[in-house]
Amino acid sequence: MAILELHGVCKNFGGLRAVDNVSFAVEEGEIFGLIGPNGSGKTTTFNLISHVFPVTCGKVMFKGQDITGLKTFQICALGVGRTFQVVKPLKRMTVLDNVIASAFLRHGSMKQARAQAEKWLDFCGLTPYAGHLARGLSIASRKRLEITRAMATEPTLLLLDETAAGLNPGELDEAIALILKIRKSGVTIVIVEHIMKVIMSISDRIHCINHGQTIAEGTPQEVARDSKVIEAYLGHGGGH
Amino acid sequence: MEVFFQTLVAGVLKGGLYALIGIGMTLIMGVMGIINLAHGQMMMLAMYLTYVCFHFLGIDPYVTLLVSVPCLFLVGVGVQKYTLNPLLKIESLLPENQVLMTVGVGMVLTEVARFIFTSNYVSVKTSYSDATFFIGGISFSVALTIAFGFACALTAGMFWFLLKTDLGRSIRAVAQDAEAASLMGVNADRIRTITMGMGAGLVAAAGTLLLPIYYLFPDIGGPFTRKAFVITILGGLGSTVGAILGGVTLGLAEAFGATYIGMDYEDMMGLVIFILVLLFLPGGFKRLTKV
Amino acid sequence: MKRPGSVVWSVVCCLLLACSVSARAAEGIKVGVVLPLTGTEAQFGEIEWNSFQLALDEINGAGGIKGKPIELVKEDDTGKPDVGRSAMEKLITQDKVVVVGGGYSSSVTFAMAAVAQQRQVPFVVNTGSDDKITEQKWNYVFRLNPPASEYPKALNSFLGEVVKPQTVAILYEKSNFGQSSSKSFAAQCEKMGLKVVLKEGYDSGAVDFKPLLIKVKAANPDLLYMVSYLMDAGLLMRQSKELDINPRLFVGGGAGFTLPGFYDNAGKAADYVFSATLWTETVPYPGAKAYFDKYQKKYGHPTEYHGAEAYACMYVIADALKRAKELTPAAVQEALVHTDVMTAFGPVKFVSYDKKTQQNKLPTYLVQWQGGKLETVWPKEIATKPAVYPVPKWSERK
Amino acid sequence: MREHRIPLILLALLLVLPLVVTEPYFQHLMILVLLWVTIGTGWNLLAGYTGQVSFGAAAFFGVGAYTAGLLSHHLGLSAWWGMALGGAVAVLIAFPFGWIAFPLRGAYFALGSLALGEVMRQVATSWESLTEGMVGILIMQTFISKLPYYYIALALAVGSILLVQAVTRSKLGYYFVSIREDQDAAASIGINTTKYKMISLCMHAFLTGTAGALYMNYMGFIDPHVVFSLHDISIMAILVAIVGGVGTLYGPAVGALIMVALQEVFRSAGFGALQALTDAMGGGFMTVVTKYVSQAHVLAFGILVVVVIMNLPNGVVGDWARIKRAFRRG
Repeated sequence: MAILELHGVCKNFGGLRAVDNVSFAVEEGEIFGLIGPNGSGKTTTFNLISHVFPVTCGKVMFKGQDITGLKTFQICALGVGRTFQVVKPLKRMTVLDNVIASAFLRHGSMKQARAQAEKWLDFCGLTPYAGHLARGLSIASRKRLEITRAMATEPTLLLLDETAAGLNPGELDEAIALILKIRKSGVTIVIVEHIMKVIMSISDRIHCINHGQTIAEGTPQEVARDSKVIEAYLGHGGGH
Repeated sequence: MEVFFQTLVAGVLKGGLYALIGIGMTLIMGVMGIINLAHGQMMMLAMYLTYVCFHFLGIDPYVTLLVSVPCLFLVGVGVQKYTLNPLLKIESLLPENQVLMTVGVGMVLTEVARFIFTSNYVSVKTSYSDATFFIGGISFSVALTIAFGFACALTAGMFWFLLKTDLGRSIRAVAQDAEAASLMGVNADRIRTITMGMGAGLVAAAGTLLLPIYYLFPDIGGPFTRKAFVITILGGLGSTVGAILGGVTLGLAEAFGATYIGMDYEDMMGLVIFILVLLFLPGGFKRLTKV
Repeated sequence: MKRPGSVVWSVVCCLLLACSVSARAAEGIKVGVVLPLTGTEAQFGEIEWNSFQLALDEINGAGGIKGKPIELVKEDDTGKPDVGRSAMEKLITQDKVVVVGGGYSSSVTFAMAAVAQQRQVPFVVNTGSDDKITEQKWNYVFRLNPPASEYPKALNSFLGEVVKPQTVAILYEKSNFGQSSSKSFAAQCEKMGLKVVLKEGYDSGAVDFKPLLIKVKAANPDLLYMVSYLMDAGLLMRQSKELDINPRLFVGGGAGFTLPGFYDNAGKAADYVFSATLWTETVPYPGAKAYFDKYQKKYGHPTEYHGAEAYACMYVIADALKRAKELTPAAVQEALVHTDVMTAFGPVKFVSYDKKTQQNKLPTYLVQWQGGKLETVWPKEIATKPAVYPVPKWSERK
Repeated sequence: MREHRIPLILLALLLVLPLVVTEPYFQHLMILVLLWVTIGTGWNLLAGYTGQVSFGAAAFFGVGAYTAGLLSHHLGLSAWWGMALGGAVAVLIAFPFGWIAFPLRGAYFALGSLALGEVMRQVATSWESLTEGMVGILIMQTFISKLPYYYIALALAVGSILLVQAVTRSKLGYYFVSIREDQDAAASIGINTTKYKMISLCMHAFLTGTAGALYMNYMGFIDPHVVFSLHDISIMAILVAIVGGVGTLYGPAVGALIMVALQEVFRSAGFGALQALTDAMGGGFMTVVTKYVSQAHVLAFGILVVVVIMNLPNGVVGDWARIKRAFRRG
């Protein structure tokens, strides 16, 4: 059964149609890649799923339940975790406190929440930074903190928004390892990524959009061969 | 019917003056993202300047515009440069530190005025202070009509300035996204300083135009700060055309409220409208005009 | 960063100086005065403080009390009740004053009176006019000025005997004084069988009174009664003229209408306006005119009834100190109870009537602006000029 | 226990203080300080911890004060009932307000709260049949001695600090701070931001309203301009927290002490000293100086505000390390 389904979702900003009739279904347990050139509407699609803003038309289903009208926090409570492309750490809190705040969603008492948070820090390899203020972290650690925080809400579906952007090759490998580890723990992942190497290597299936519209879907190999995808990424032959 | 038209005229004329007070505030709000709680106090300062020019030098208030507007421009520049801009560089928990700073500045301005001029009421009586003319039995105050004219002219000027000049474009750029504007080579600090100066200059004009029909004492700033703030919200933060609409709306609401509900509720009308706007039109008239 | 250090030092220096004052000036008789010297009411506080000093100089110049000079300890209540309370507590416990005078706004005065009563130090109120202040059975609180409800007494008799109007419109500013005195005036109108056709409050500082005045014009009352401060008063009259509103008489309910600034501001529109007042320099009390002239000479601007109240307050206190068996608050209270003295503000005697205790009972006056001068026109016995009535219509004035 | 040692010692000191300092003048000032500790702490919870800066403390303060006053004025109940109900009524006002203002982002909450205070003031002024308008409400104080007021104020102040401490160490506190730091991030980890902002606002309103009720009981007189004052209540509440340290537990307490003390020093000692100088030098020039300086204490206060915001953006407690450094160097 599909864990997440988008049915003809669209979004208008003023007169501009940022997402136009996008539909896809994510199967439980897979890593589902969402790609497209800059400004093609990937992040907007994410924001529509977690209801950062409302959809103009269409609907979003999670585990067979219509979540289109729900608020962000309700969607999170149902089990959809997410990270932000522009990381949003709770700057003046420690790394541990960031994760504790998030663990409170499933664990009411301070003691449990703390224990959970420590567990997730360990899981994501952030334990050495537990006492640091979030604003003092390096970019790689901040990205990792985003993931840790999302994981602490114990999601069944995780939306990762450009987790690998801005990382050096070493950090990139660590990030890939972490994503695979998360999948292994039983969490379904939808990932938006710019770096082809990452997305091609870890995705089970890929959905490609351009100008807010679906242009291809399939396995990484299929998508990589798709002429429309190639055209979208390379442009019309660079004629200027 | 005469009552209705007299109220309408009174409301619109007063609204013009309010608009002039509001434009400065909305400009500051748009660029800095803060409410300037020293706005009325700056107006008070301009009024004292006008008073001094009239009382000691015999200069007509309309001529004093040439003095009070530049002077207050400098005051605004000074306030921004030496108190608000430095705050932007200090990291603190709450961005509202700047608003509080304007409160402090307002206090200082009021007390300095009290220091120099004492708390006594003063007024400027000119030949046109009491003058009225009648159109179809409706009385128009000459001074308010002139003020209304100035308000329209200054607003039109502002509008042209923001749309057509380089400086105006820079101001709009900073208002939209200060960070992006700085990346494009706009000196955001300088723009902020100029904007604060312009805001102060505009409210100075309002004060100078108001003085012939009003009076003055050091605490006069507070109520006008509040009015400016209501106008700004009504018009939509940062919208000059909105400020005009907001000012006239406030003037009309006060006048009609006073006539048909009771003068008791004159001040409350503005606040009621404020809440209605908050409820049904968050973003103010800017949402309707898109300017 | 040496700044914090220097701030601390200057504060310490100030404190030391303040202490040295209290130590040094032990010979004088200490009397506290609490007035609003900053804030919106400061201009009246200033007039009152000047008048206190004027009286003080005269009293000390004449040898003081029992050979000792009186020393005034000034406190600023800033127009806020909690600050007034702090000031009162300080005067009583730090400065150890034997009696306190002053009290401008009703709210501050009330808060201070409660402290005076609790600490058993007599407090001679000279301006705070809320009726309730002397309705608490507080034996340490005395009031020199009439309560707000009695301000229009003279007006009532004038209306009853001379004008006999049918309808009244009342405009008042929404302040303690405005709301309470308009309410009691409306009640008195009812008693006299007058119809109140319009009664409306406004927030002081309005830019434009036309909406309100249009309604007055439509109601066409015989009498327009206004309780306003200085600048609102001027604007109301100017706009009445503009709108050609012609009641049979305009009456101000004290406050702004008797001040010289009113005429400056309203100009010719001020002519023929009546006003209730507590005092003018023409009242037939010894020293009234002399006080007015002395004040004018010393401070360069004219005084008004608030000043006279303060001036008289100083004399009442001096009188009580003279008669007190010893210089303790209790003895001064005892002496104040038996006060029977003539002042520039009128005879002072603290009596009980209705619900009030230790309240001075004074006649009030009706004055009228005539050709730029404020003339006393009622009661007839002390009138300086006969009342001009009915008031000429705007169109008939030159 | 170590972290509790200093607060406990301080508390013990505060408990015996009025028995040692028997001057009612100082007791009065201490009561004011404690009142401001409560108000400042309440504001700090909403603004310092939850990031929702309010210019409307006066609305809740006044509503609390009027609740106490009106119960006594109209129903003849003891105004002490106001202590129990004032906070609750303030919450009733806070609720619809939060419901309107919180869904809006940006400056609207701050602006709306400013308007709320003004609306409440206007209502209290115009609704004469209920509130007596500007004539104000007057009740008799229950106690002549200041001690009962002192201990009630102390209990309230300590209670408010304990409340904030408890909150900051619980889920609530984590949620509040998360909202302050980033509302989108907070929502993304499952926090119902509107609900928790509302809870924070209600706590703020409750503490402020209760303080207002105590003010009514203690001062015995209120009118709309006193208790709904933008400058004297709403802004003072902010200054207390800012000077002491926003987002710190003890900041508002330190701020309250500093602000009340400074205000009184500026107001009284400053010109007490100058008056003496005038007397010593025999008038003339000094009379003029005294006249001006007596008007300048509010000016000095204003300048102080400006200086503090410039130099101690995180307040005395927040910037304590910086202050210590500065003194060592100086």
